[in-house]
Amino acid sequence: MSAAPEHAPKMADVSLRDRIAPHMPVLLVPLIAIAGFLAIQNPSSWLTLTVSGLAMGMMIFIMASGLTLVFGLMDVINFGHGAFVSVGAFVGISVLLLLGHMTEAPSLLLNLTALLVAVLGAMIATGIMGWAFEKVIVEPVYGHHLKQILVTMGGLIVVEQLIVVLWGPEEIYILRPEALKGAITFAGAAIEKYRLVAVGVGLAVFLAMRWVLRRTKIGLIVRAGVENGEMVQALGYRLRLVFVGVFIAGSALAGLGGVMWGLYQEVVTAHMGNQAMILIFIVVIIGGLGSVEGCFIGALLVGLLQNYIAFIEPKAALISNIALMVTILMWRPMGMIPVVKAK
Amino acid sequence: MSDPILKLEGVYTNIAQYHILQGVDLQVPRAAVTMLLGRNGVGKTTTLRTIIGHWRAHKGRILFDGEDITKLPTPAIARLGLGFVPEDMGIFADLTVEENMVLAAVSGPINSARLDWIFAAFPPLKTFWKSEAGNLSGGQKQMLSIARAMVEERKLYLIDEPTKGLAPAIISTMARALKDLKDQGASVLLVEQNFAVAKALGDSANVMDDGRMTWSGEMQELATDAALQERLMGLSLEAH
Amino acid sequence: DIKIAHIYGKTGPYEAYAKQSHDGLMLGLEYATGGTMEINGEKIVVIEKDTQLKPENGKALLEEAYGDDEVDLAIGPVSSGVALAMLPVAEEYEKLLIVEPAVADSITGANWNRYIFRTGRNSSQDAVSNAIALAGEDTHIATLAQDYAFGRDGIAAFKEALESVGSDVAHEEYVPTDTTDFTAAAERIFNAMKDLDGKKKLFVIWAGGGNPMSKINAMDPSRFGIEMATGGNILAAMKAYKEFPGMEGATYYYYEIPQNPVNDWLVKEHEARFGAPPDFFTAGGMTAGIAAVEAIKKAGSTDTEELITAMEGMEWETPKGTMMFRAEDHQALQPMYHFKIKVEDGVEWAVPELVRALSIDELPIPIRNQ
Amino acid sequence: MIRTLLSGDMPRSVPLALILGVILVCLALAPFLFPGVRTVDTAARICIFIVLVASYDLLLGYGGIVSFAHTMFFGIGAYGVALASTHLGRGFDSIAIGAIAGAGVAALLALVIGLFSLRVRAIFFAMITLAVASAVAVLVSQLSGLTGGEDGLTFKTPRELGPAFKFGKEAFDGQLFGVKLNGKLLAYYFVFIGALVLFLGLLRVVNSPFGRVLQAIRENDFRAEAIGYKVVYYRVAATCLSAAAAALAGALYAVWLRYVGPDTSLSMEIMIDILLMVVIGGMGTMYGAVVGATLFVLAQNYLQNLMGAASELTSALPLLPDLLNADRWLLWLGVLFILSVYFFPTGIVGRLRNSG
Amino acid sequence: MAVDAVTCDFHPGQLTAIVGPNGAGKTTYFNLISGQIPASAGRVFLHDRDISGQSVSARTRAGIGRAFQLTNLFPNLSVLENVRLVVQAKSGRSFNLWSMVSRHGDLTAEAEAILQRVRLLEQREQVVSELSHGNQRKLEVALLIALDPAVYMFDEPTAGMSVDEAPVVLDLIEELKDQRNRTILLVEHKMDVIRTLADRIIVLHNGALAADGPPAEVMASDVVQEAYMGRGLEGVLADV
Ligand SMILES: Nc1ncnc2c1ncn2[C@@H]1O[C@H](COP(=O)(O)OP(=O)(O)OP(=O)(O)O)[C@@H](O)[C@H]1O
Ligand SMILES: Nc1ncnc2c1ncn2[C@@H]1O[C@H](COP(=O)(O)OP(=O)(O)OP(=O)(O)O)[C@@H](O)[C@H]1O
Ligand SMILES: [Mg+2]
Ligand SMILES: [Mg+2]
Repeated sequence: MSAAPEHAPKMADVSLRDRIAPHMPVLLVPLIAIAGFLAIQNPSSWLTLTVSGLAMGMMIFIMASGLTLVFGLMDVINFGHGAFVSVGAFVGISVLLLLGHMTEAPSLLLNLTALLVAVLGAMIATGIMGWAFEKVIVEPVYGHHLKQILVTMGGLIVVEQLIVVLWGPEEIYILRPEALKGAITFAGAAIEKYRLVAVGVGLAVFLAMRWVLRRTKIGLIVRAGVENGEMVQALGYRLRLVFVGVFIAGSALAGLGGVMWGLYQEVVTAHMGNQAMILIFIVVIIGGLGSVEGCFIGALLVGLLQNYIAFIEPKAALISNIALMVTILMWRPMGMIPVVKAK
Repeated sequence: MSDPILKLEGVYTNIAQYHILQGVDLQVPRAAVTMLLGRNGVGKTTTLRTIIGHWRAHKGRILFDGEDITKLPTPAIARLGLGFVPEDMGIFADLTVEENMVLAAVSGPINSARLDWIFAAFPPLKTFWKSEAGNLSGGQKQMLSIARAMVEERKLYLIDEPTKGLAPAIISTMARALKDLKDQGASVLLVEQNFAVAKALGDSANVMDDGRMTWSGEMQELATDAALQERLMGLSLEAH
Repeated sequence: DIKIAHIYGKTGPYEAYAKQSHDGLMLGLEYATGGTMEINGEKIVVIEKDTQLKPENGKALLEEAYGDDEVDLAIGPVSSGVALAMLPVAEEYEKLLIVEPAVADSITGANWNRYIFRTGRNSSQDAVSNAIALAGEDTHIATLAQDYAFGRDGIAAFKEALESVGSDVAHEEYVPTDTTDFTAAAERIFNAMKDLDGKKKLFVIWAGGGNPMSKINAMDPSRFGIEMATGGNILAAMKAYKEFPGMEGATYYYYEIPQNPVNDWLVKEHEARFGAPPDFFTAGGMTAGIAAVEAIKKAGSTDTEELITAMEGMEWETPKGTMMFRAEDHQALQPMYHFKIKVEDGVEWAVPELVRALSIDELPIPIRNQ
Repeated sequence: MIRTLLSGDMPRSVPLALILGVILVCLALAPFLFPGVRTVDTAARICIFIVLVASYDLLLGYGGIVSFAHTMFFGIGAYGVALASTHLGRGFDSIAIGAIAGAGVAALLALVIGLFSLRVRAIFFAMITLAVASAVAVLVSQLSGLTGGEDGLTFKTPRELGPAFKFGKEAFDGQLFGVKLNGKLLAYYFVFIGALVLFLGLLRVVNSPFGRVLQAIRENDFRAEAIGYKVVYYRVAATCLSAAAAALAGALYAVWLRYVGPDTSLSMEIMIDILLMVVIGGMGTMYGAVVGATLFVLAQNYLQNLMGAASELTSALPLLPDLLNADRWLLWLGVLFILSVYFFPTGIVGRLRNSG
Repeated sequence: MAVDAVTCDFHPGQLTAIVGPNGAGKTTYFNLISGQIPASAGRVFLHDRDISGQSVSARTRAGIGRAFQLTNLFPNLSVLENVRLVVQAKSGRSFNLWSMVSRHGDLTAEAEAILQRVRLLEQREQVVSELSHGNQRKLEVALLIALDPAVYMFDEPTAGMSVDEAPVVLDLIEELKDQRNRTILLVEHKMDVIRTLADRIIVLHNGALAADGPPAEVMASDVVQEAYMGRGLEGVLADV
């Protein structure tokens, strides 16, 4: 007599399809790139579109990563996420304006240093704000999705208005640091330098998040805490603290995304974060709420597809994201790499 | 009896509007296995959960090693040296066995001697060390759950029905591991429905009914008195 | 008292424009009344109302202004959408609405009624002046605009104007209003233009954020000999023009360009009071304020019919020089300025240097309200 | 009689009954009690938003479905009337055709969205509706040939509903209690009666057997399935119904404004307003829609004035006047938003009923 | 895999008790029959009709009704409304959008009659979440009775009920049994209950059918003694 029935997967029965299935989301990116190549037929255009699409995906990923982190790990829908993006952009851009002498100098090193300072400033500001947001706005509504939606929307309005009070109603225009202007051209394709920076930052964020979530105990605690918070506490971990930390991290990531996005747009407004929210939601949904990998792949897909469609048929670009979302949800109703268990 | 490691004094616990515990008194002596018995739904699990802080006692006191832990948050209680094996095992299914164990070793890397001892007690854990805990069989999950509690030395183990759904052979392994723990000087508070196991392991016994402690004494006494068992726990089955 | 309602979107994305517009209006009233804020001994009272940029509010507020507050005339709003919703109210109440600074052609076009005057420029004036500034021998022009009425109308007017000066559009590109990534559009434009000979220009009409100019510029259009071109903008947005020294286009207003007493007064007073030079919408607001005062003075009353009679064909002095309400569609005809961008040290924004003023006579603005 | 009109769903609280009574009387006699263009306009908006919010309450409060596409349906109704009036000429028949067609299209669209996405997780549904609604808003602005794009459509309603139409000259000398008898007055009563009928209709629906099933599903869809209800069908039906009701509210709005545009009827801002009205009023009560919409529309219209006054009073203090600046009214609305979720978790109606 | 290849016929007029240790698969077995979990293999027949592919609600309408082990009601609706909803589900009037609920007095009357039977009539206006645990359990049973299915499935109906409340429910089950045309499945841990009510016992263990037969026979069998009641462990544990 055995104990509970043994779980013994029988490999022989697993078809090729089943074996590919877990990797399908990852494969989608090259598949779409190949499809794009066949449809576009102009190698230099394709190269430009592909690289810039990937870079755009990276920027979206940076903005979305915080949301997916917070939702995936803590089951909190933060409709105010966009406000953090805006605040990040404003703080970062203000810092950059202060460091004008560094950004206007044609030295890559100085420019990047200034950017780094701006990013740090923005992340610290949004991190602190995230902490306050969590304490004041989110804490009382853990576990109530509807209330979370309402309260964080209220928070969004308040923060946007406070930005206007602090920075004034005008849009703030900013130029990119000198060394990040312009493009690198090769093989007939022009790749904006700034996008290469975005790719670097995006990859770094992605790898860092993966590393933290997989290799450190924090990652374990958070992953375990989502599954069974009580047990994690019973092991002696202050889950609440870790969760606040996650919220702060998510907010700081939004701040980082805000700086990157603001510099990409070269103009910041109080509404800019909220305007990016739809795109962020789409990415987070198709990724499978809560999955960093899914979010990453989703962002790349959105970036690529948007560019290809806009090139091939500009009219259809409008609905390309929605169509992508619908298709992916029909294929996998929980998103590509679902993390949070069905509710 | 020396001073108990854990002491509950008139603990009342409500879950939502239900009054579950209604004045529980309990003493857990050091370096011994204390049984907590009773029919289904009398509040055994609730008692353990109240001790570890998952439910809050709204009246009464809980003393651990002389310290009042009634109002402490769960992590703080756990860090005082309590190992908890919940009724549902609390396995982190998405994590590997190794990750489950690493997480349980709160204060640092796993002590390898202790790990060897655990492997010796529960060989399957070694076999499945790198596989996802969710894929383990029920018995193996139960082993993992207890192994997690044992991975570091704790002063007191709270173990909720470790043998449910286990095959007899595994039950005896489990029982031996618990006995090892006791021999190492740890204290154990054990909830057990299986009276045979209770008889074999327990030093003292406490029987609950309706959220109250109805009987406390030596296990020996309860084990030999069928009428008492019948009265306290409705174990009419045994007499059948 | 003479009551004037200023109805505009004080809160919302155009908040900055709104403030300029109101400051300008008040300066205009002050200037035109010689600082007394009185016309023929009657005090001017300005009632402000915030549409929050919502057309339905604009409508209700205008009704309130005419019906409950019994204002003599109303001025506003910033957004064309709000303006279009407000137009029929003026007709219903048979009172004047001076549109400033909403630009849609249809305000003095298809949706016009005889109670509507506009002191602001319309899209055609922008388009025609830009066409004149850009067109030239052997010049190929591609356009990029947002895919909605404002963008399409603007390009249509631009195209019409180009044709009238004997040129045409090589490629039209429209992208969704909220586009942030212009790579695809730029590639399409580059592919369409790279094999053409002669001068190549890409003319951009864009409203709101997501400015495509520098994003496309970052893709190095000069590889294909393509130059960027666009119209003038508010000072804050002109910062981004620093990337385009030598770029040409046409603008509505830049405080250093017009040379006349009104503008001198405006620049001086504005710098004194607000510590910054006046901008697009300040000049616009002032124009509307002066127009209102001059019209009442000329009509000698605030009776609507008399005002209309007085204003049709009226000429008056503004920061941009003399303007005239065209009798047919009540559009203020006004000069525009062909500029060339110069980057000056110590100036936060790029400076549009005057190439040549395009006078009223040089700008054939079609009448579209027939 | 009253019981039947209210479908047996009595206010169950004296203060609530009083409040509702006052609102009803004020709205019914608005043109006479508060003569003035602005006030009547406010009253008409309150009527329309009551219906709109009530229809959303059917979805959210009774069905437990979070949707962000409600303004989309509202807009479809409004555009229905606008397009019909533009292309078929002014007239009551155009209004009827536009309203019915709008409601039909809205219901159909709701059916499609519902069948596709009510099977996925609730939160997905919320986000999907958000995306769809924003796409539709962009679509409307792009199809400017048909919809007038960003600028919207201005159109004419029947002459009888316009201010130029005067009546009762002989009998009352064109005036009644000092109020001019003109088409504007008729338009107001058109809206008022339309809203009243729609609201009572919605009240009936939530108190029908169907409404009870919806409540059951909201409470526990798992168990509802287990006692034999096909949950998806009911959810989809509720979505369609609520969409159609929202479209009719939109039609009333179009009639009142004689204008439609994306900002007026499709914007995300209105969606947030609706959410707030439902929450402030009290979800799942229908009467909450009445209280919430009334309070909110009043605040929206008059909060700015109040704040302007407050700002002047505090002008000596630092920062405060900035925060109280009338232009910052959105800030305080946001604060109100947050506070109301905390302090009125069951809404005003829930509060009144519990204390009563 | 929680339930493995269990084949059984259940007949009208017969009360079958299903026993087995915690986690044996009893609830899962119920879930398979009522459709909450689709079976990965195997079929479910009702009156010789294959209902395996049908949804939960379709199976309910076909005549399979169940009460849940964990109370599963409509917490913010009144007691009467809970039962009325079930009666309404059967009446086929649920897509009626236009008549007032109060016009369906027959449904209300029927619901009240059922509440009378489970002695909950006095609480009919109370909101369920304010009901005591025992009364909620009764309501759980009331819902099933209101459904009046061909197959009744009770999952530990008396769990959490006090000694004086339980008989109400047990009497009701007895009553149903006496109607002789209802098939009743009962999961229950209390052996005395099973002994008085059951016509037949099946024992599940680790998801497999361990025994099946008349009560006396099954309870005496070795497999039950060993697997369920823990007899025979003594030998194993002797050396501990
Ligand atoms: N989350 C909860 N909400 C409401 N009541 C609960 C909850 N958890 C447990 N109860 C009730 O509390 C009582 C005691 O439960 P507890 O789990 O402590 O019993 P137990 O003695 O451990 O029983 P078992 O032997 O079945 O594990 C039971 O009646 C149970 O129904
Ligand atoms: N959704 C699920 N996923 C994985 N395993 C499950 C799931 N549901 C149940 N199980 C497992 O299936 C086994 C049988 O569970 P089931 O609930 O049927 O037991 P039971 O006999 O009803 O026990 P109890 O007496 O405690 O009610 C258990 O080991 C349980 O952990
Ligand atoms: Mg227990
Ligand atoms: Mg069970």
